[in-house]
Amino acid sequence: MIWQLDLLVLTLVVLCGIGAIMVRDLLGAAILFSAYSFLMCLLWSIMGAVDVAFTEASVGAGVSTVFFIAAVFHTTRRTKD
Amino acid sequence: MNAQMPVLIVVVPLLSAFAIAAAGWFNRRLCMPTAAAALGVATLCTLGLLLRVIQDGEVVYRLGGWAAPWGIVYRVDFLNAPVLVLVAAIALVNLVATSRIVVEEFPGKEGAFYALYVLFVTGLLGMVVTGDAFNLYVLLEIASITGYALIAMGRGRAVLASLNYVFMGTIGACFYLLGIGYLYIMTGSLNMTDIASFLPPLYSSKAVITAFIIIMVGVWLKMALFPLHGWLPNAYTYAPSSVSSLVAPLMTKVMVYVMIRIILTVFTPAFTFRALGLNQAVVWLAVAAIFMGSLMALAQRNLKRMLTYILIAEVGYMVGGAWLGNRAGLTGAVLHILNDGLMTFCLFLAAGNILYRVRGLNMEDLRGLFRKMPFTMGGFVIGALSIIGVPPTCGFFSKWYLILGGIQAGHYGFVVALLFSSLVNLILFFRIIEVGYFEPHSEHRHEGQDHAPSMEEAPVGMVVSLLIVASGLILAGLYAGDIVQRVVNLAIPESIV
Amino acid sequence: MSDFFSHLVARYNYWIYITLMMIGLYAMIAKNNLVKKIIGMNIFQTAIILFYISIGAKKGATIPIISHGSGHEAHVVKAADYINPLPHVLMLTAIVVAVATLGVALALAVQVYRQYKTLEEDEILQKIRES
Amino acid sequence: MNSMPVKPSPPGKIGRGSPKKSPLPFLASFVLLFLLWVVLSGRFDAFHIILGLISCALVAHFSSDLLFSPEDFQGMPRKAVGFLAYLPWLLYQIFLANLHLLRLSFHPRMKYLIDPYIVRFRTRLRGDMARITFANSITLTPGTITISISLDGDFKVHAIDRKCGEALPGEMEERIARAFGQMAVEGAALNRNGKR
Amino acid sequence: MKTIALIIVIITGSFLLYATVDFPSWGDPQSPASTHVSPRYIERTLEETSVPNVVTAVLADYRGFDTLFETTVIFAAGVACFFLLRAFGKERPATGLYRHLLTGVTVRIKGSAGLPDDMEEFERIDTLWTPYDPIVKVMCQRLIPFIQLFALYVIAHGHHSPGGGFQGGVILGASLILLSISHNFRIALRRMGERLDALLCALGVAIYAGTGALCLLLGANFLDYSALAGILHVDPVTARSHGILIVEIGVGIAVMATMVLIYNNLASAGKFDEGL
Amino acid sequence: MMDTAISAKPLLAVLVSLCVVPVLAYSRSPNVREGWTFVAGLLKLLIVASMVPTVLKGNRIEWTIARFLPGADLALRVDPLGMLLALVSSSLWIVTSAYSIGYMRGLKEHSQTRYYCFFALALSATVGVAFSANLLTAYLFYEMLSFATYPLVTHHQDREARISGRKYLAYIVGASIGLVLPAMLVTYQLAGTLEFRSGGILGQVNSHSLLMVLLLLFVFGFAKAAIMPLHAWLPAAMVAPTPVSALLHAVAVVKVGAFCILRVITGIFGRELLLAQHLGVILCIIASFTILTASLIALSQDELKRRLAFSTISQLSYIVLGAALLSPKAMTGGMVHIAMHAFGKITLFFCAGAIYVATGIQKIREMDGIGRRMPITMAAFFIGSLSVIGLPPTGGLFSKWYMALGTLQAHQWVFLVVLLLSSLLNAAYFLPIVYKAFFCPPQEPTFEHTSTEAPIWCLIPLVITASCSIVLFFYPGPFFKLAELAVLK
Amino acid sequence: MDLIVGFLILFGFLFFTGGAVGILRFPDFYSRLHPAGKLDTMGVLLSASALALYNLHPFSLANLLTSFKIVLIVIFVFLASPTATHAIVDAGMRAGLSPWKKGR
Amino acid sequence: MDSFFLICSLYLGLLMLLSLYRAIFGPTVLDRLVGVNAVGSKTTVLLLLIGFLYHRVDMFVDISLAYALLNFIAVLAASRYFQKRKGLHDELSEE
Repeated sequence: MIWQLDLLVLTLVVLCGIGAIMVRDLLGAAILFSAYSFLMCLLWSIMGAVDVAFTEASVGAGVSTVFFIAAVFHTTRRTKD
Repeated sequence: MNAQMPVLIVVVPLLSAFAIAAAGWFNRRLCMPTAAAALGVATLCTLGLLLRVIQDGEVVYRLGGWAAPWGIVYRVDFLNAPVLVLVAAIALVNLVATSRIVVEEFPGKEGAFYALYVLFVTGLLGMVVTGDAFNLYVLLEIASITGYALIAMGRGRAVLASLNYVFMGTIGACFYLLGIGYLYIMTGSLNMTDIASFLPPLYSSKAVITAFIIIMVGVWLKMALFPLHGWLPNAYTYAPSSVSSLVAPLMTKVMVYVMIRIILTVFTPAFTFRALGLNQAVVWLAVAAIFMGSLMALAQRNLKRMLTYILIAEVGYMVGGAWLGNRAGLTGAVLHILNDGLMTFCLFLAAGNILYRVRGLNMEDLRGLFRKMPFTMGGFVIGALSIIGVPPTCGFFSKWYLILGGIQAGHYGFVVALLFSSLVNLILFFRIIEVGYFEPHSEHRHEGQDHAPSMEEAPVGMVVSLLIVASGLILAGLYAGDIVQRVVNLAIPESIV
Repeated sequence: MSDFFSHLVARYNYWIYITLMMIGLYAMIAKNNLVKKIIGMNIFQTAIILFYISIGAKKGATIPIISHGSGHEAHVVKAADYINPLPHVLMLTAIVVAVATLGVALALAVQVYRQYKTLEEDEILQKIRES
Repeated sequence: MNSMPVKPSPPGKIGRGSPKKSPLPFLASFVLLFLLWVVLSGRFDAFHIILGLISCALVAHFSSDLLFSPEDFQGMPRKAVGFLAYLPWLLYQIFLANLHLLRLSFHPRMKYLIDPYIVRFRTRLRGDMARITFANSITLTPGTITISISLDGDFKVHAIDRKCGEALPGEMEERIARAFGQMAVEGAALNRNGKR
Repeated sequence: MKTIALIIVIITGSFLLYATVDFPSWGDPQSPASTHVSPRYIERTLEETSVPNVVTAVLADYRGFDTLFETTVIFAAGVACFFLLRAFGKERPATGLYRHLLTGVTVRIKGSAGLPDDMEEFERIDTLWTPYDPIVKVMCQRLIPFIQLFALYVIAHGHHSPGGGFQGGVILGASLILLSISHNFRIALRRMGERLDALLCALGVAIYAGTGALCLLLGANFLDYSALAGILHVDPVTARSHGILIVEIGVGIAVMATMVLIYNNLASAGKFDEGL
Repeated sequence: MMDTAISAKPLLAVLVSLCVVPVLAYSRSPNVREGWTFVAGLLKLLIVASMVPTVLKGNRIEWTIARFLPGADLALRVDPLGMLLALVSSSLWIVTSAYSIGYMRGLKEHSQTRYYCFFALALSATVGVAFSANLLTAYLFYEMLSFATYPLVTHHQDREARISGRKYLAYIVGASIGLVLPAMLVTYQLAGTLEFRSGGILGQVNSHSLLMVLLLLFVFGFAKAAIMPLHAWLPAAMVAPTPVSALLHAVAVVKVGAFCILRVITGIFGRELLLAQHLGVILCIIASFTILTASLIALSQDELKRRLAFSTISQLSYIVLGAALLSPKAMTGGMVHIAMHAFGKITLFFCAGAIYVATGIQKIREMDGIGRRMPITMAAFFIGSLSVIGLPPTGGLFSKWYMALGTLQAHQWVFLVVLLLSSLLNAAYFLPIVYKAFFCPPQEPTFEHTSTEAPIWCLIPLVITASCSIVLFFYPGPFFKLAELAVLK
Repeated sequence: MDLIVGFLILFGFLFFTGGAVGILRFPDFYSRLHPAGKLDTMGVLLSASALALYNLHPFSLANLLTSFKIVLIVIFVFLASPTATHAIVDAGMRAGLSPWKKGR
Repeated sequence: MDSFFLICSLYLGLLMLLSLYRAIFGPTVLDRLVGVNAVGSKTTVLLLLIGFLYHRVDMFVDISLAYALLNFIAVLAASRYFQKRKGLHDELSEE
């Protein structure tokens, strides 16, 4: 645990999370969500949970964003909020 | 193999699910028999386990050979053994009953359907049998995810309803998980009995209280207790009939079981009923649920939708009964898990049969059904009587204990609510019976002719299953005394009077 | 100052997990768009994972992979030296569950769009009411 | 105009499994992958080595056609040496480019310095590998990013300012051609600076 | 809705905040979580399973049952996506686009009479026209084997370093998804067909569950890998370690196949014709 | 003196008509179907009758079917009071079946199979109530009876039947769930058992108000007894075919209601408790009110079946009144009234049905001179009215006589007046019909030569029941013996 | 040794900073890609190789292999980054985003 | 050296904040993509740094490697979206 870094990344995570749900564009939200998962991965490395971080890295970077984009591709990017 | 029974309950369906998923790509006709065989074995195991529990008391099974706080254990006792039997048996009967519908509803996807079906049952069985709080969460998610998929395959709004269910279900499951986390942070353990042994000095801890409330809220969300019930009616109404007759009777019941398990085993009655002091509030919530469910059911014009609201009211019964905090109430709640599972199963099965022939479940579709499908309606009437609470059907007895519990606890609101809902159920079902009985079907009636010319029953398998379940309702009623004395009573800790 | 920091540090993680969780919850309840809700759902789930991982953290400990040379380097493993692995295990499961739920939810969202040609909940309800 | 376009390795072919099973791609990729495995694994007991052999064999079996197409082996060693010789120069160029960009991004009046525009030109390089190396080098070097390559070798490049854009294709193409054994063809390179 | 949500959120949030007061502080080595169950894992994993990565050991052995169901969850999600989205019936799009690989000419063929997919010189491209883009294609093509090898490395070395079946499986799956994105959907599908994919899905989890059941048949409890000692001819502790590896391989296969299955269904919206 | 024999006979008595239901449902020809009905009826009567000697000896027969709750099993017990009802209902079932054949075939009714099935079911339930050993069992069969008679009440399946069916269920099942069930639960909570014991089971309860509430809940809850505010279902249920009305209003349903109240008074509360708490009087007042009001309403009814219905309402309250007086004589009278009224009233209904079958007449004002066309029917009607009024030479005399004696025994003079007054009223609404039938010239002469008596299957039963009423005047012995035994216990 | 490492890292961070500032300051998407694609890559190259160097310090086979892995990271970044940059810019082109032009 | 690494990582974190600005407020989706890509590349290095802070870099390097390998899949997928669905804004206004 490295608390200084922890605080910083936590702040980033919150910003990113708020961003992901506030963006008025689903693709943008999906992309921001991938950034969110990067940061989460960092956070877990900081707290020493390497396996979790690894999982988050592979899932967040590898598949979940792609799933989002695939879904948005077949639906729409439009969102009112 | 006798010693391995607890795990076989889960493992046999699990392995068969993979076999089914694979078989779906080669020979689809193999899927259903495989599933039936697996569930049959599971049912036998549950029965054997029930007998073993009755004989020898609690059965503990260590998975991977690791002892309790470190590994995961299965713990079968008087509380969950009957629920196991219920789940396995209902799943088996429903599988056999609806095999005709499935082929027509999901052409080409039987493999996937049966795999999901069996996994759903596996999840439920696992939830019931497990003695580990976190393991329960994983199994809950299995049941949920398969449930979402199964429900979404219905017509109309099913997909939207299912998505809504995904959100609500996830919130519920996450709340549960969060609560377990709170317990973990305070006790450092995940095993239910182990947690319970650490809790007594922590009863006044804010974190433990919060954990309890969060878990409860999560479980309530999953079982659709009154203010959190929004997802249920649509999801169950639009689900395919082969699914709704599986999910509707089982999911809520198993969640009620989980609630009781958490109250009794993890937190112990001493905390729940004495240290916390939320009894009254929760029972009033249940009362509200009963009133709301009953009144909303009155407003429905669709049979299945009406049943879903009845389901919400029934959840109120069980939650209220469990939270009365006395022996009679808990007995009623546990007994009602079993009975209500059977009852709602019977009704949803009947609704499925009707839907199969009539292609609609609105009031106007039900005209003349007694002539058209006398056996189905016979089964339906027995189910209805049971829901209303007419002896000797089993619904009466659990209601009996619930009301008794209400009287003993001096909670007359609950008593009134139960009676009220019985009366409303009476109206509800007789409205339907009237429609089926009085209003002529499209064909004109032949005066004086005894045997209806237009009898058009559902396929034999479906009718026979329905009748088996209906007779099961009566049998369960006749043996209610035995069930209570030899099983349910022993499931409730002796500290509760 | 250091006292303040230690207090802040002692709770900060938990506060942030609550914040994130509430962001997710808010998105799931208040947002109109289904995919937004799904994103909210994921944030909600990760918040819980964050909570668990925070439980596992341990001062002065290293990651829970035992650096245990076989021969002369062998030493007795002390629990205090390693971070609590159990929450990590649990959360691996939770992440997997989150991914699975995400997959199913997105599949459902695609189906919803196919059916109603929109992802906005109010518009969908409008369409249902009209039909 | 190149009247005879070089046949690119048909991308459609991958995945079908080449009918004529040449062992060369498999062996080459196996060796390459096993080298990587050794670096990754760092364990040299029999168990892990066997695991590694199995893994490499698996990957080589399933994906060797992705890694090497049979054409790649024509003059392979020469190409490799050429490529390695090209790398230091590239790194130097990249370094320069980065310094340039660094200056730009910290420059207080950056907006006056930059002047983005799109360059179009046709390369004379043949073969996918060469073209891609070229394209990536362009992307990595000063103020230019490859936008697209057409089948005929038409490059579209986004340049951050005139200076960067005008340097193209220039020396870099020369060096890559040399590295890939493609001698410069007189007058083949037609620089057509694109309109804005 | 927004106000209601806000109220709910504030209530829940403050309720949860209220509970944090009683928590042991962050990273406290004396907290119950660090002193009750977990120390045993840390201290005895090595002698009981000979796996240095405690997380892997706990994941696949002590709490192997959780992981079995975690894998099943993934499997279920894959089957669910298939069940929900897959639309059988090969209706081709009204117009098929084909690119002549030698000249880059795009041919548009209307009606169902398309060119056969395996024409040597023509490549079918998606109806939403995709540009000719060799950079991405070739780079990804060259990268994919390395990604796959890395994935296998992660699966195989879950005992000693972070990683394991799930991570490796996801990376493997991602490599195939990458193929699908960078080339096109049909190529990826030809490499790993739908049926194979679904079978692998089931096979992977079945390996896991089957290993457990094998232990059961050998007379031990479910998932008690030490029972495998007799078959593998090693001592029980090593048998546990090997059991964990087998299980991780199963997880890897299942996760890879499921990720591909979910992606295929999502990206082609169940038509299995054109993807992202 | 009192032995308890364990025997499955009571169960058989219940089951015999239950088991015949599937047979009935699958009989292809009407003759076979009705043949089976008779077989079942006879069997049932035989089984019931075979137990009479045991019961008359003061012994009881018990059989426990299932264990429901501690202290409240699904158990059957044959005791004198139950025997009384069982005997009446099973003997009258045969008669009613015979009548049904004539009536249903005469009117070419539809769905006769269903009709016979549910008839058999209803009888099972009636005998079940009669033989039930505890309140829970009684409740069970009571509900079963309610649901079994629903298809009978709504047999015509038209709008009117639907409305009456609703009313029927709303009153009966509504009251039983809304009132009896909680009362039963409270009783169970207080006593820990629900068994009918001769001294009652609530002896240890002291709270007067609680007991009163319980009693009222029970009395009104068993709405089949048609105590006044909850009587409306009965006239409404007149839409049913006449044999059903006969069964409803004379034998099975209403008697079961009254019987349950009797059981509650004797078996749950016990005479002593009610006496000690002065609860009988309240009940008496309620019953008297019903008796008088219903009689007065009956006077104003023009439709014959409705008049009979209100008459039933008032007669039922006799039974309740008899029991509520709490004196042995009055109780005996009340119990015997179950039988006496049954025979009398069923005759009346049979007659009404016969008239309807033969002439289609339902209104009293159209009945002028009908006695000349249907002399046998109207003679039977006369006998039936006598029995109901309580005049010799019919059995009705005895029950009223005993009740009157009972009022004296209980020193409740007021209720003697009520009894007398109501008998007068009875006479006032029955005798004019007889008078008009025989002595007034018919209004429409065209009918004079066209119509004759009803079909033979209708005629025989009503002759039988009418003669039974007379026989009971001369040999009331067995019923009195049973009632006295019941009171003595 | 540490000095070299520190210097390299600082230098790498300089590029990172440039990248971050560039992303913020450049006027349009295309021009932002230049710092994002190049400066970051360079930053990774420098700092990662510095770390690889630092890791060699107690020299052992295991550490050497770890350093190799870090170098591998750099190689992969070098392969992937331009590809990604190219893909993004192509996407921008196809999406019809018109580039920023001076003086407008 | 540890504190040096710590300061470095904090500094990288701050740089991520800057990139995140673009990701959150970027006017177009592609700007967000650029921002996120930048965050990703910094994450790779940061992971290594954390490894050094834990003195267990051999464990963290795998994560970092996985990142380097997988990071661009999402970017590719997003860019594929635009290559197929032409138009950055039209869809937003079409309905």
